[in-house]
Amino acid sequence: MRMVLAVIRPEKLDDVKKALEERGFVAMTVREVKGRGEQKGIKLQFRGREMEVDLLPKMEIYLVVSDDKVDEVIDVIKKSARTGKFGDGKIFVIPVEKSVRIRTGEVES
Amino acid sequence: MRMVLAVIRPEKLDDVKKALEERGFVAMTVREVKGRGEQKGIKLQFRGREMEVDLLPKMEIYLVVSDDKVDEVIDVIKKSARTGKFGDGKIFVIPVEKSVRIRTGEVES
Amino acid sequence: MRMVLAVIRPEKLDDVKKALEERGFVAMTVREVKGRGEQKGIKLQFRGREMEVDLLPKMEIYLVVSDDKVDEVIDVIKKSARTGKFGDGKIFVIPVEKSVRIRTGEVES
Amino acid sequence: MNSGDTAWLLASAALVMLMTPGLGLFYGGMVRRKNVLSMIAMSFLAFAIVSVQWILFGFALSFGNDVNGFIGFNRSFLGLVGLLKGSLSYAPTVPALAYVVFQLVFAAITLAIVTSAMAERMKLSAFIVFAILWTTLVYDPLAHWVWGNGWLAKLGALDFAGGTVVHISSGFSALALAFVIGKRMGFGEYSMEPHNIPMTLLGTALLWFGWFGFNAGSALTAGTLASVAFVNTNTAAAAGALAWMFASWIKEGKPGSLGIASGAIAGLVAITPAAGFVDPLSSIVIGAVAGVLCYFAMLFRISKGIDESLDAWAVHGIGGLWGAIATGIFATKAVNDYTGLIYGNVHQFVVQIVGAISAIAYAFVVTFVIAKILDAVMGLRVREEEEYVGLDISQHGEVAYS
Amino acid sequence: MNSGDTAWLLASAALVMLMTPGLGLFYGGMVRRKNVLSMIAMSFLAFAIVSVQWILFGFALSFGNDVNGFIGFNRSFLGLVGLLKGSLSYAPTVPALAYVVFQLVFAAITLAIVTSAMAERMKLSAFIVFAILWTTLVYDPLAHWVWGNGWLAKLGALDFAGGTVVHISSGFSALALAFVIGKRMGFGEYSMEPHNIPMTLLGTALLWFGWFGFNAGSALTAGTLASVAFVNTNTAAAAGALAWMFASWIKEGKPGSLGIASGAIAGLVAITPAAGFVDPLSSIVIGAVAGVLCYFAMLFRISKGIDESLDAWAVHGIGGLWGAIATGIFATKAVNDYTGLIYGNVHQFVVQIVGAISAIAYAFVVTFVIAKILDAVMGLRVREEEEYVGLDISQHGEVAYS
Amino acid sequence: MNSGDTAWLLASAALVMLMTPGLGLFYGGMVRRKNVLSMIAMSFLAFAIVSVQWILFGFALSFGNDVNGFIGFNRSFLGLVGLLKGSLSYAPTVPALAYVVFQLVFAAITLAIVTSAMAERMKLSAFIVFAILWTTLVYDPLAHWVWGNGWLAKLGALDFAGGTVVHISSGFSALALAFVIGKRMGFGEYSMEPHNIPMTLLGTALLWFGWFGFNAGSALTAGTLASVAFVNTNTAAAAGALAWMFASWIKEGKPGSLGIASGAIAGLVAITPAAGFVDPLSSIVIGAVAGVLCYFAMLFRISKGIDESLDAWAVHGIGGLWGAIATGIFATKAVNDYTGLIYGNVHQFVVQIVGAISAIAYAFVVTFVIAKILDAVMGLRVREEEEYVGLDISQHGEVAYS
Ligand SMILES: Nc1ncnc2c1ncn2[C@@H]1O[C@H](COP(=O)(O)OP(=O)(O)O)[C@@H](O)[C@H]1O
Ligand SMILES: Nc1ncnc2c1ncn2[C@@H]1O[C@H](COP(=O)(O)OP(=O)(O)O)[C@@H](O)[C@H]1O
Ligand SMILES: Nc1ncnc2c1ncn2[C@@H]1O[C@H](COP(=O)(O)OP(=O)(O)O)[C@@H](O)[C@H]1O
Repeated sequence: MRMVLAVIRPEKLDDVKKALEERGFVAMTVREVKGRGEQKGIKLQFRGREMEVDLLPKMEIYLVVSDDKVDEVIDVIKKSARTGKFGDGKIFVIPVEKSVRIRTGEVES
Repeated sequence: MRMVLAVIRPEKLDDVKKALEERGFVAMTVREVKGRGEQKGIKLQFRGREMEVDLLPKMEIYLVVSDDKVDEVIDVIKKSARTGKFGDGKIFVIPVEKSVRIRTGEVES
Repeated sequence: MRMVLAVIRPEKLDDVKKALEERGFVAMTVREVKGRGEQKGIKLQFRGREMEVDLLPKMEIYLVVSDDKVDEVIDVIKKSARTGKFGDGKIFVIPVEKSVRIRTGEVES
Repeated sequence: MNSGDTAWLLASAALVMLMTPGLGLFYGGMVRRKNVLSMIAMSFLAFAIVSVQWILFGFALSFGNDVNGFIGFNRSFLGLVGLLKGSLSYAPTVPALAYVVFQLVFAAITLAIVTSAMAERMKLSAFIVFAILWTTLVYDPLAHWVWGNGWLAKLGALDFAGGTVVHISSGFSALALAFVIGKRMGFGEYSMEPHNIPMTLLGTALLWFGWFGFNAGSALTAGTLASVAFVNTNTAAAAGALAWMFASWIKEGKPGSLGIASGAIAGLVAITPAAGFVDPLSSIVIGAVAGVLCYFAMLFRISKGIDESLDAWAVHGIGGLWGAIATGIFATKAVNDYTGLIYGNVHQFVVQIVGAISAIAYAFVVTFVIAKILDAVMGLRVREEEEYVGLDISQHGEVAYS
Repeated sequence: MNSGDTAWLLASAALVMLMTPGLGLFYGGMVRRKNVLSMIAMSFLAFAIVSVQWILFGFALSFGNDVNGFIGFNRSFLGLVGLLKGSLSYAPTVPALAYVVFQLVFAAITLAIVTSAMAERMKLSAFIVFAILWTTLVYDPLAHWVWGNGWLAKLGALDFAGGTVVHISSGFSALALAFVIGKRMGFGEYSMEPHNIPMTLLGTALLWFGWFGFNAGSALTAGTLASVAFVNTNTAAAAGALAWMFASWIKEGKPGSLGIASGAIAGLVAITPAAGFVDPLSSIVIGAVAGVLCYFAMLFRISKGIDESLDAWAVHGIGGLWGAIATGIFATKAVNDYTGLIYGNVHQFVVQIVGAISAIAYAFVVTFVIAKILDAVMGLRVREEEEYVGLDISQHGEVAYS
Repeated sequence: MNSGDTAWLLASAALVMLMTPGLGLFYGGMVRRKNVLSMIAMSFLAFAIVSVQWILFGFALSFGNDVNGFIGFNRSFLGLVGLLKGSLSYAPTVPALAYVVFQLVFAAITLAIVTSAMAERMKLSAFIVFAILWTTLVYDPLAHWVWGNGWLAKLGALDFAGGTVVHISSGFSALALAFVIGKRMGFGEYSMEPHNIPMTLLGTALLWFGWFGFNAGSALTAGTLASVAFVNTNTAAAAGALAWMFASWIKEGKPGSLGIASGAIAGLVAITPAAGFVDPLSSIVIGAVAGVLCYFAMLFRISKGIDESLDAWAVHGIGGLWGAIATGIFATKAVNDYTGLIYGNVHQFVVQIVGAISAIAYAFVVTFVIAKILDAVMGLRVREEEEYVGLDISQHGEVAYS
């Protein structure tokens, strides 16, 4: 099993969700994060003190899927999250050893 | 070492925390997420536009523990987070190579 | 590739960010979490019911970097996040198999 | 007609109007994130529904000519058609409509207080039907009894600004409703922490602010009586806040900001019936006792496992009861024409208790019956899954914060 | 001079002042998290800019001696130097400055309403310049036409508290601006959910509260007329809230709390021109029709893909238009000296329509021209990256929540 | 007795009351998430504590018969027992209690302003003791000096609504306290960003709204003087907001919404002593200068590494000082009976400076001493771990948002 973890534009969440759904990937977990990629951020001043608020709001979304689905999920996210501009985000693949469904105790690995 | 990552009902956090504590698992990190499992969500309308707000609030909790504790932690969470209804959540186990305590610089692996 | 995941004091985020930046580590993702380490928390009362609010606000920060950078990143975080008191936080290293840049489709592994 | 009195009464009506959404915020901050819109919306709807009901026939029922001491009626009051010009004997120095709308905002907030017992589980449609029935069958008669020359007025019961009509009635109605609707899923099993305490504190501020209109406006003139009521209101609120704070500090080790807020509300509730009858020093006592009493009432409710979720009963019901009795204790000729127990007037003291108990019994029983019937006919509660996902999504199709 | 009238007018001015930041919160809750400060700041700035403009010359242009029916002018009104003592014929029982500041707060909120069309994309510097031009070239003339003895006043158009001057003008100006400034990036492609609905509901509460000053204050005296206007205001708001709720319940399956709030605002807008001319039963009709009408106007706007983002046009423009017409339908001698269509007065009905259409045309065209010129000269919109990171960071260098 | 004046004074008292929780929100939005409840609670407690103190003996000390120019005393004022009927010479057209409560709300907010220097580190118990001592030993004497026929009143110092009594005293007291209590852990090392700027903007709105009661209410009558004060108040606030915005725009490249808000407060502070003595054009100058001056005072404070955390000193202290002086510059017979420097009245100018400096010295020194003693006796600060976890948990056992 793998966790496909993507950091995307918040505005694209709906599109990504819908695209994943259409391919049968319903289960997922989502949260708000802040981040930046390679390009540097934006300067910001507050009450006389300068600071960097270059971390911009992003959405993190992860799906734990079986190994043979990883490429498909990546593909779907890549297509649905893309605008072609800086800030489109990244996808990371992390190994997962085991997954347990709490309700039933069912274990997958 | 392993990271045991569980997505549970927000209302169950207190129970899970207490159950873990009783078994000596004090260290943990928690955050609010939204998610959905296999079952589909709920439709929602706003100001004339339909949208899906099928992602429901969940709590994510993770503990990094030594390999021999993984099953015990899973067991504790499974029992304390369970209501038997849809939405009870999932537990994932992710390998961790190393852990460093910032205060002391102490490394575990 | 590895994900270096650190849970630090919220107040130290700026320092850590700046220190990483100076060494060329610009890309990162950050989010608010709550957590506790080994030491036990603080008791809290509300409207006649006692409860534990021992989870304190923390910042989680993660960077996905190539394997040869892991130690450097750990080192930078360790130094810049340290105050020497309880609550300084922890760093975890998690294997990442693959990373995809959504804008370009570029894959690293 | 007096322009100063009119200015004050209109300003007061506006102040009291703000209390209803203020209460929505006060309550909304105390529920979980998934139910905050539902909570605030019920306050808005309480206000909107009563606003229309009052115009159409509510005012006629409460303030029309007395029918057997129980209810009022006056054809020309329906739709306010006969009230566009002139004054009413209730408030001879201001236009009739100013009096009508001042009374309207009282009726509205009373219903809103009852939503405490509906928190996080009431079906929106059931709430709407309940709202119309409750304001017509519970509030309007009670307002008539006390303020519309009904039987309690004739008996001599004092209620300056609504301790009985507003607070006892809403508080004990909330209790009755809580018994019928039942506990929230998970109540007593896991903690249901307030999701946004600053929101509750903002609500408290708006309530305290609006309460000056509530109590000092009830003088119906801008003069000495309004000024006394104003000072008493503020004093009791302050004393209540401090008393609850110290009580919870002693008992729980720490004084929550929610306790300070709840104590202020308790003091405000308790001074409401007394504001135009007692002096400022008595107000300190009335407020401070209210703070401690309501705090223990809340602890009692929790210990009994009753899910009257946001403590309308403990704060408004018990606070209002104490205020009604306290009026019979502390009323003084130095302020108004009445005296209380400490000046040897046992009669007033007894009358106050009779009034309070009648209101408690009437409000509790009628609310209980209304709720039971509604529950049978259409169901009071949302379905279990709806409660689980929260009422914001299930009743309103919305998410509060994103 | 009458102290009661003065007390009421000053209190009303304070109430109306609160509406502008209230609108900022109302709007601010509906935008995305990254633009909330920008949205609220525009309301504050609208208020600040108009406050200074009005003192210096705005009042002179609106309420100075009539010049050809189109604009006013009066040297001694500049800087208010000639108004420190005495009264004006507009409001003979109150000090001149009380009248000046009461009118000032109207001018300010009108501009603030227009910011609906600027949401999440307007450059701060362009907004400031727009603000000065718009209030001088659009608001001041319109206020003069209707309230400053201008041509519409002479024609006999009725506008009790600003249905035409405030709501039609701002609503249709917002529409014009929306066409010039263009859609937000991603509008229609992905959802832009309101980030904080409780904030919007708080804004609604403050607007409703302040509106009592807006409408009942417009009586300029504290008496029967103010009381009627007060009751009508509240009634229409309640009816509007309920009507929009039921309409959206039927059409969408669920009634959002935002719909309840928007319906209340729609009712308030529609009753504004009518508040001192109609009776409470008519107010129910006026409010309820406004609730349904504005709801469908909003759906229409969305279906056309027009990004008049926060619905100033649908709610204020269309609601104001309906209110202006409704005044010509329901005006009754039972309340004031005028009658409407239902009493056979076709003339008033026609005059109302003429007034409304003139205001629509004037506001739309002049705003369109101002916006086009500004866009050419300095650019109305922020750069694409700035829009992406949000206006809070890009225009103000701030993050709302941390 | 005049009902219009009474209506206005009561309405004003309610408006000013709202300022204290408004200030709590203003401050609360600027602290970190873990201290927001503590910050708001201190404002509530300041209000509650002073409310009781004022009733019991505070009013007697401030407005009782003059004792050596320094303090007042009047037995019959204790507990307000002798004030239930009749008027006071301070405000002959309104009931005595209306005057008492109007003054009460001033005393309360003054203390609340001082909490700026306690932000995120003051022990709750120490705050309560400080509150009682400070209001009794600093506020009451100063109020007596200026408004209670004390020595500054006899000298002829002008302070229309409290530039000296309220703002100078609280601002410089905050500075003294900041020196004694010391910096927050981590101040200057890492950034402490405001956790909720919309909350601060809401607070600003409530302050601006309430300030109409503060300044225009201080006319104590509803007439021309109140109207002038109302207009001046609004004008200076607007000018202050714009001036701070432009100053920070030039200096920092971007104008924060917090700057707009702070500028409005600075303008409001500065016009406070002058509101009933100057004309609207002077108010523009007074407000604009205040906006720039207080902005630079804030930068100066930061550059010196002084943790007077929420800028009571920079905004209220320096703004109040400028306002006191400006009153001596711009006072004009066109508005009231006094003239200032620009009309050749050097004496008034000098008197204003003497008054301001006396207040600064008195407030600073006495506060410093109180704070030092308290620190020695019971400790002003929470423990280091308590500061780390935040005062909401450590002092109140609560978490603001969940
Ligand atoms: N190496 C990384 N480690 C952690 N997070 C990253 C990394 N690279 C990107 N991210 C996350 O992904 C988000 C989008 O990345 P970004 O660089 O903006 O995309 P793009 O490379 O297409 O411009 C960032 O805001 C950050 O949260
Ligand atoms: N495959 C998955 N990948 C990512 N998150 C998941 C996955 N399955 C479940 N989750 C998370 O767990 C939560 C609970 O899962 P759910 O399916 O509701 O439990 P159950 O299967 O017992 O009904 C979901 O809301 C989601 O956040
Ligand atoms: N074993 C663990 N699993 C998950 N999270 C942890 C673990 N240990 C620490 N953390 C996270 O790191 C944070 C800081 O740890 P802490 O123990 O306070 O640091 P220190 O050990 O230096 O006192 C905690 O609040 C928690 O969020």
